[in-house]
Amino acid sequence: MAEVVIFYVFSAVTLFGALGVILHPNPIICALHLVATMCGIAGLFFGLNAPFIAAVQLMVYAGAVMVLFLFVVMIFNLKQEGKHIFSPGQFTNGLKVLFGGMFAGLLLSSILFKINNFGYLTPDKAAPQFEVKNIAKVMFTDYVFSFEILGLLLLVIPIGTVALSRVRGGTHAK
Amino acid sequence: MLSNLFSIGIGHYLFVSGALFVMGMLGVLLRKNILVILMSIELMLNAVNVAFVTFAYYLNDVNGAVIVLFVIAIAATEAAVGLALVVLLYKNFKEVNIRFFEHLKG
Amino acid sequence: MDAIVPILVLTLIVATFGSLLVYVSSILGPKKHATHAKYMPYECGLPGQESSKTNVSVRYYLTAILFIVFDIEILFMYPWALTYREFVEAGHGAYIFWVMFVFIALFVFGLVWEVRSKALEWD
Amino acid sequence: MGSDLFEISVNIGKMLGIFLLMVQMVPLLVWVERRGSAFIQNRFGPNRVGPLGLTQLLADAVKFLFKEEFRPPASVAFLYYAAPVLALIPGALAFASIPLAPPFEVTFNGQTYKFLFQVFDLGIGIVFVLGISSLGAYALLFAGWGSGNKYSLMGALRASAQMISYELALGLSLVGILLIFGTFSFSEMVEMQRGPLSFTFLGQPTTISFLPNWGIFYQPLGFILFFAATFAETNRAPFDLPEAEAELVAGYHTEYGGLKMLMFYIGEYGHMMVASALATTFYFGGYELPFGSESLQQSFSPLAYSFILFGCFLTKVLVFLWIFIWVRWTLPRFRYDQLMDLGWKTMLPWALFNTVLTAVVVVLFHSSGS
Repeated sequence: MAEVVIFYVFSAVTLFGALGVILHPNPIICALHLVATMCGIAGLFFGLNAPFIAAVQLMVYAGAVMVLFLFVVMIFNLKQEGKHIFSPGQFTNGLKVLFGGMFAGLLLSSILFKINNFGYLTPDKAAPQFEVKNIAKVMFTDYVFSFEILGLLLLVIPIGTVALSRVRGGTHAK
Repeated sequence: MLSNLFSIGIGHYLFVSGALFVMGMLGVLLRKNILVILMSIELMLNAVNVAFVTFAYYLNDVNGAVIVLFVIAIAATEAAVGLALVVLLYKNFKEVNIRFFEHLKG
Repeated sequence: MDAIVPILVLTLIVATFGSLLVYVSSILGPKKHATHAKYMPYECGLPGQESSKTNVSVRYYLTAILFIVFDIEILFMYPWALTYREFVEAGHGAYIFWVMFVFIALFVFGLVWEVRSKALEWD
Repeated sequence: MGSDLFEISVNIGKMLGIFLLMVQMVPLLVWVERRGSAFIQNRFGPNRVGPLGLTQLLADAVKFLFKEEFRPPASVAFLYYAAPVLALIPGALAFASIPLAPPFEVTFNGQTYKFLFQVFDLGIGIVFVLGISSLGAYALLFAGWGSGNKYSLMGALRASAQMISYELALGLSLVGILLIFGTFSFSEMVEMQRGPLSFTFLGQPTTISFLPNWGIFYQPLGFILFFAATFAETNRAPFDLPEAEAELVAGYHTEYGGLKMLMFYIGEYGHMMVASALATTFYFGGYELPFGSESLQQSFSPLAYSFILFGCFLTKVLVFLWIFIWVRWTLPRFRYDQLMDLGWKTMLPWALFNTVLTAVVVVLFHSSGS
């Protein structure tokens, strides 16, 4: 019973937040909806027996990325966009929505196909696959080079962003 | 049919993941504010994460969980770089409308 | 996984408690006729100079970007720290130490670069 | 939640009790803060209403309750009202995940139930608390942006930039404690800190019987960094820049009054309690008594013993809360650039150094096999 409640509550939060992101005219409110989506996804991860990943999701997305988004939106001091939140062009927009609908149909049919073929899948809830120790063992043995390359990426990113922002020597370049 | 609603399986989570992905895609395609487009990209990446964790859980495979950690890390840095670029664009052009940047075409 | 139900219930209780406080205080408090001056954003008694939608220093967002990057590095240290002793006791201490030492060396290099590039100076 | 009505009702009662413990601590702490500051500054403090001024709190609560309701028209209604509610949630959730005493067993209707002395145990304690408390920035941003006042916005931006900067030092200082204990779970950590100080030194089991087995003896530097970072996380002096009244009026709660203001205070004191409870759990043995727990355990029933240990935990937490108050009234406030420099250029490198040092020491102490 618990997992039914978890799934419906958090997927409702997730999808509602996602709708808000793509439909609300004010970017700040969009960002707040995205925060709700991130929290909902963290809840879904809880429901999938992965509390560590859920906490990482909360820390990285809800705690860091969305704060950055909010900072940037506040820096921009954007006004409401009014009615025209979508790109102009009715024909192209219709085409885009049609394409999105077709893609959704493809996804839905493939998921249904998957269920019909693998519907018997039952997770082993006692299996230790999401114990953080197991994740860590795999990460630091099988994925060790990916891990080090990630370290390199995390070195390059701040250098790149600082170089982009051109703040060498003070906020308002002296 | 009703019993399907109350016994959560792999399909339910995959459905949420797919819906999230499609919404993110529509956001990228339709919205004209660059910031919202970046947010929609985050939506798509998160949808993929949900799918990864779902498969890892239902197939009892730890690799899915490890991949998700990498995806989260890379998506977050992608957002950071994207926002740095957007701030730079805004500082130079005072504009966040994606249509405005069509003249950047080569 | 079952632990999330208490989380949800507690969140609900706290939210209800908070909204109740806000609501009760809005009922019990006196309602006075508000003047124009009272409706102005509070600026130490002076007339308002500019709206709150004033521009914000770019420092804040740079700090947030650097925070994201370093936060991720720290998050990846957590599983490492968790299994460190198991690796050490299994005799792979040097391996697991070097794995993280390279990562931390990159971390330190980034931090030193940030400090030297004066990206972290607030003036 | 539980399998039958008794278990569910006890669990909900426990939940309410722990939440009310956090909320009820606030008036007490406000009283201690006012009397303590008066003591430090050689004043009297509130001493008119009731014995030692204790009922001043009740009078204050009534006053807060009957304040005029006011919302500035420039504000965004939803954000303005949601912010104080949101300020309560992270503190309450984080405090609920910390074990306050060992689990106890109750027999009811011939059935034996086992209850945790905490609301929920996720098994990933530290990471959950860090994740939840990183949501604390939203209350500030909601309040700052929703108030429609530039001082509020500046205060909120400052506060959240400060919080995220010190979250790095906080998170990194905890890596050392994870290296020592090798677990995320609070209760396992507390179990490990039971008994006298004992460790393996170069393959030799060593015991120092006159010291308890507390984390502070393994991680002195980590403790200093952690505790300093929690001051910044809770926006307390000397890091209360967001409320620097000389520059920003009252920071992000400039436009708030009455009970809504009080709720921000509850949030702040809740964060202080979480920080104190975390420091206790990581570095000072949690609910474990330093000495003589065996003889006490034999002479009391398990339930009474649980409550004795709960008192022990509460005592340790109160000591830390007093340190919070003491520091606030002793140290002057930092300047904002000094604050950022301290976080990024001093505490972060030291926390990294602490991590590497701990890793080396753990290899030295445990590499008995090779």
